[in-house]
Amino acid sequence: MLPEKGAGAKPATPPKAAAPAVPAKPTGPVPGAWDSAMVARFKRQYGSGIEALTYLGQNYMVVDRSLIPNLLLLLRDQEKFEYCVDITAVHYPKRERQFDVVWILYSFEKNERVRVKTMIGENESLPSSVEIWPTCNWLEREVFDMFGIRFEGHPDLKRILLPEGWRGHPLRKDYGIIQQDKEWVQINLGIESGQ
Amino acid sequence: MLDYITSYLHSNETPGGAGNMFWAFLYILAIFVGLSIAVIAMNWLERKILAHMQVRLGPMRVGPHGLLQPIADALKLLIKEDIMPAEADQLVFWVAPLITVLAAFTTFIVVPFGPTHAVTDMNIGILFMLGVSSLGVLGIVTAGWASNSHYPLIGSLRSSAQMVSYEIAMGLAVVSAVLMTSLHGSGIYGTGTAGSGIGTLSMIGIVNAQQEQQTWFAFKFFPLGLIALFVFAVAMVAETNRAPFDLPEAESELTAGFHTEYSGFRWSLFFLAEYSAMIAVSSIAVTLWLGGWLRPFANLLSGPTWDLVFSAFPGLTFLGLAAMALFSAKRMPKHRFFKIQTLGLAGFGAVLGLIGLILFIPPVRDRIQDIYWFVAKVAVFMYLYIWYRGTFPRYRFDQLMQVGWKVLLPTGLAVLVATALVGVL
Amino acid sequence: MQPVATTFFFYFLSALALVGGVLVITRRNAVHSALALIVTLLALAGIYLMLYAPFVAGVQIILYAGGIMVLFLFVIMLVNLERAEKEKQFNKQWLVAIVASGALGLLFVKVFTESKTIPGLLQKPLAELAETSNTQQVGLALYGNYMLAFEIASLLLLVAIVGAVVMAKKKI
Amino acid sequence: MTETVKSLSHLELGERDETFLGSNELIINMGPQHPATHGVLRVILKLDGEKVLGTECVIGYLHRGVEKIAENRTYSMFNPYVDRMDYVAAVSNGLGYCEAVEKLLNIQAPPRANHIRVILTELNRIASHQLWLGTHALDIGAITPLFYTFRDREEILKVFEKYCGARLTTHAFRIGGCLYETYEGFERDVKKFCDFVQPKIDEYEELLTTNRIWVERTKGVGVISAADCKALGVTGPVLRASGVKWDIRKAQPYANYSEFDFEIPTRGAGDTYDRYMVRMAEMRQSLRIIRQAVERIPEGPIMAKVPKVIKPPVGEIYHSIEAPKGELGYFIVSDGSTQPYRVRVRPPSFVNLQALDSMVRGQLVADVIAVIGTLDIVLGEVDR
Repeated sequence: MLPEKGAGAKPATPPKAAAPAVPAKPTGPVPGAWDSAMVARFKRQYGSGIEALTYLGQNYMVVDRSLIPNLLLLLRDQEKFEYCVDITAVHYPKRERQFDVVWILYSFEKNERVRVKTMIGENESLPSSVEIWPTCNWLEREVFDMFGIRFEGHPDLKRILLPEGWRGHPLRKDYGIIQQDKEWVQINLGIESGQ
Repeated sequence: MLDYITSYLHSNETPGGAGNMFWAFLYILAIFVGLSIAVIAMNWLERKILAHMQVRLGPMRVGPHGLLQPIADALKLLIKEDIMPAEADQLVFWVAPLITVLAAFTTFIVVPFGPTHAVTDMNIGILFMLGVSSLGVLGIVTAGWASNSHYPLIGSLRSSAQMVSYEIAMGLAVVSAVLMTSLHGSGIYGTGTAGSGIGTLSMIGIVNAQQEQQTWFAFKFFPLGLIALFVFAVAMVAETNRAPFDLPEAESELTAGFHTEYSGFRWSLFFLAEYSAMIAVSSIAVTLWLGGWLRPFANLLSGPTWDLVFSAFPGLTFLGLAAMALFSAKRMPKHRFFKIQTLGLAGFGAVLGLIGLILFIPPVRDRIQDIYWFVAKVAVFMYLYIWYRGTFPRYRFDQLMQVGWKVLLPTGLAVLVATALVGVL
Repeated sequence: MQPVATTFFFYFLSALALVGGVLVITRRNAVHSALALIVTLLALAGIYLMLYAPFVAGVQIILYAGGIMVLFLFVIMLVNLERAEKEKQFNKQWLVAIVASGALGLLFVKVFTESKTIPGLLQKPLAELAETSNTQQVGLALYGNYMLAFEIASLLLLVAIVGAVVMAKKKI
Repeated sequence: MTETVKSLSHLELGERDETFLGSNELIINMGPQHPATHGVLRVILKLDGEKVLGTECVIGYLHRGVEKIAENRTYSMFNPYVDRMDYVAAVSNGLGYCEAVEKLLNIQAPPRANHIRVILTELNRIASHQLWLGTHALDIGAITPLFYTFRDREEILKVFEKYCGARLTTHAFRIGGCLYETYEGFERDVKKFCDFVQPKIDEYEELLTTNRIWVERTKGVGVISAADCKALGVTGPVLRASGVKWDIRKAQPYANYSEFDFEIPTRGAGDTYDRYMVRMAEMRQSLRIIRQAVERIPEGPIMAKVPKVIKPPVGEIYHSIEAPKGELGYFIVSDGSTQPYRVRVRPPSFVNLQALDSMVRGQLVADVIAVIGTLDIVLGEVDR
């Protein structure tokens, strides 16, 4: 039986990049500010809600939740990020707004990849970006399936990998690794438990 | 009674023609035995040739080089339980395989293995063959319906639609061949020989016409004969649901074949019917276009010496087979387990060698000539069937019907009209 | 080809045809009656052979048994059968049936008896149509003096085919 | 069956044929054990007669929760799990993961290791394409290519077995380079393989490219335009067959791909035939890369200086490579401990499968099987 790992060793660095308090090891690379023409344009347009950073050469923007639908639209139309590589989420149980939802976008013309991150709370929901990139249909369904984040306006938001009647969202940190929806297993598979 | 039997011996008509029931029955028996041997051989050959085309060995375990595999298959099919689905229609389920097998076997009544070696010489020979082979469709339709389940029904509808539409193309190709029996054409295309002038539908008549006109119909009126043969060759593959046209039993399709519900002996009847239909349809092609039992280059290389050379062919083939068998017997691994198999193979080789030698004795040699050449040509078509299966992917159903209706039918019609024109000019 | 045991074959074939005919109308299951119809048609083909008309026998097998009956079975299968089976099979009108069959029987008897007296009714005695060139004779007759009838018939069939295509075609 | 009907409700269906005979729609369930669905994929087809009105893919039968496991394993312990996702191209999965962690640790694999990695990944690409061709041709009815491709694929698996002991899930790479030094005779085997398989690829082409029935079954089937590909996030040979000249090995080179010269084959029509041609050309390009890599394989260490206990600094990175099926990406968030905080795998088959519905609508049932084959999906990767 695997030792149950503590609930998240240490909260990840809050966006304001406080120095990671790792005693012995010299501080690793720190996400620095990222400014480019595009970032400047967005800052002028949206003011405070955007914070552009770069880490190990990869640029990403931490964006306020309210900007989501139109910022992405802007990114696709003006900045030519017409390929939405991936949508995923990360769960930080300790923070007050627990989920990081990450869009990874890529532009063929500029051969450039950017990540847009936003933070939402437990039962907050996000506008779906299926209209912007049709590929988000399944990607958002998987994020909903694994984290329970609802996307309004999604044509058919239901579980994609787990069976439909399953209760619980596995990729949340509070969902133990050997935990299982025992009731579903008993009803549908007719066996006592999956273990 | 005895003279009734011997009276036929020196008459030069087919037993049916001479009204001699005893010999007719004997011929039917010979055809039954010959056909089942051919089906068994085809089963082994198909698996081996297809395997070697696909860089693998094929059956090797049952008997030397898998020679006993077909017998093992037949035995398995006989022993296997013969299930009839619960709500299937008993009578129709039982009758369907019979219809297909009956249709496949009755076509052999008119197949001419030699000038007198046919069960009977109907004067509507080719018409009879086409008619009976179209009866085979009924067996398939009723089989699909009787299994009373969704997919075999669709499968049987599809395969019967396919067979019905390719029958027409086949009929047109056959008509153009029959046309050639009477038309000799003057001018550039004239074959220059006086023919009987009256066409004939009888199979033996057609081959005689080819003999008189000293040309195989495939090469008569140069491109036309070949095109007609090509149309027939494609249509016959579709008629027997084989190779590129074997859509109904395609396992990657949704619908299964019409014989999914069948098992055991009934399924082997369908299997038997499929192979005999293949042989029947190839024998039509051989009779009509490739000069039935006539030996190749009958006029080009005529003369006693050439006759002697060609007459040695049957013996030589059997001796060649014997050599192959003995050679592979020698190469069998020396291990104790393989002892019986090597002996078996060597024995088989010896038997083949013996047959080869017998075929060199003059009286036997002359009588066997016709049958040998006919069977050799049918064997070529059988090899083609297997070759198709190895190379071609499968047609989609609508493409399959399109080829039938939009490609073969017009070409068949065009060839028919062209033959008529060229023949009359 | 000298005829072989014709009397036996004649009675066997006609009995087969009769039994098949009866089965066609009495069977409750449509496919069974279709099969019975095929048996009758084949029996008829046999009888044609006995009348030294091999070409007609061959055509009978190809067209009727091989072609039309297959399409019959197609239609029977595609149309769902449950409804047909539930309906009443016989409408019990014995009187009309007897009258009709009686009239038909009379007609046959009349024709048969008259034929001996009026020469033209059955033009040629049967055996005369030479057995070997039967197909040629039929061909010549068809394209000879019955040319017009032949063309009209083919026109009619063409119309039928076009009608079928129009009905089944999804989008014209 | 009722719950599937409900789930199909959202499907806006293709226009129905108002036929005279009014044929009814049919909901057919293909899979999850159907022989032509390459694993446990269940496709619900809504048919009007033979025409496909709409499809819905039900996946998740092979879901093993790889991303959840990653959060409870250390970085190097998770390495073998990665091979189990796309078990046909296990080596590329391993390469993607190792390079992602190396990026986090900000270390660089030594040149010899990179050369070995490139050789093995390209060999794996050829093996994956061969397996695809064999099964794809079998679905369309051509039996023979399957035996040819599997016979040639066997040679590659032998090289893998000699190098790292496993044929399929190889676990050949470690974070920081390769663990095993190449066995003596490695270069000779790879060269011998290249010369052996070069004419074999032409043999496949001989069998299929000009085969009329193959052309008829694949040309114009499952067409997808470049714009749809980009919108649906489709990548790899499917994208290149629709005319977009984009390959991560050229766009954002990793593991010294920039040192080798090779082209990116593309075609315009975006149908099954073009995807077949693109993959055949890709096999030849891979051979070119392997030959160059084997020539120039340098001497030197095969493992970078990696601390015994891998504890990458806090931060997150996204690294993607060109797997045989498309862009395979790893988004790793590290919280400074020995175990990754979050590993997100962006699987190409999962996203490409989403395009199935738009490619198949309006086609016939037989084409659904051909299109599933041409998408070259592996269910281990779709379900993770």
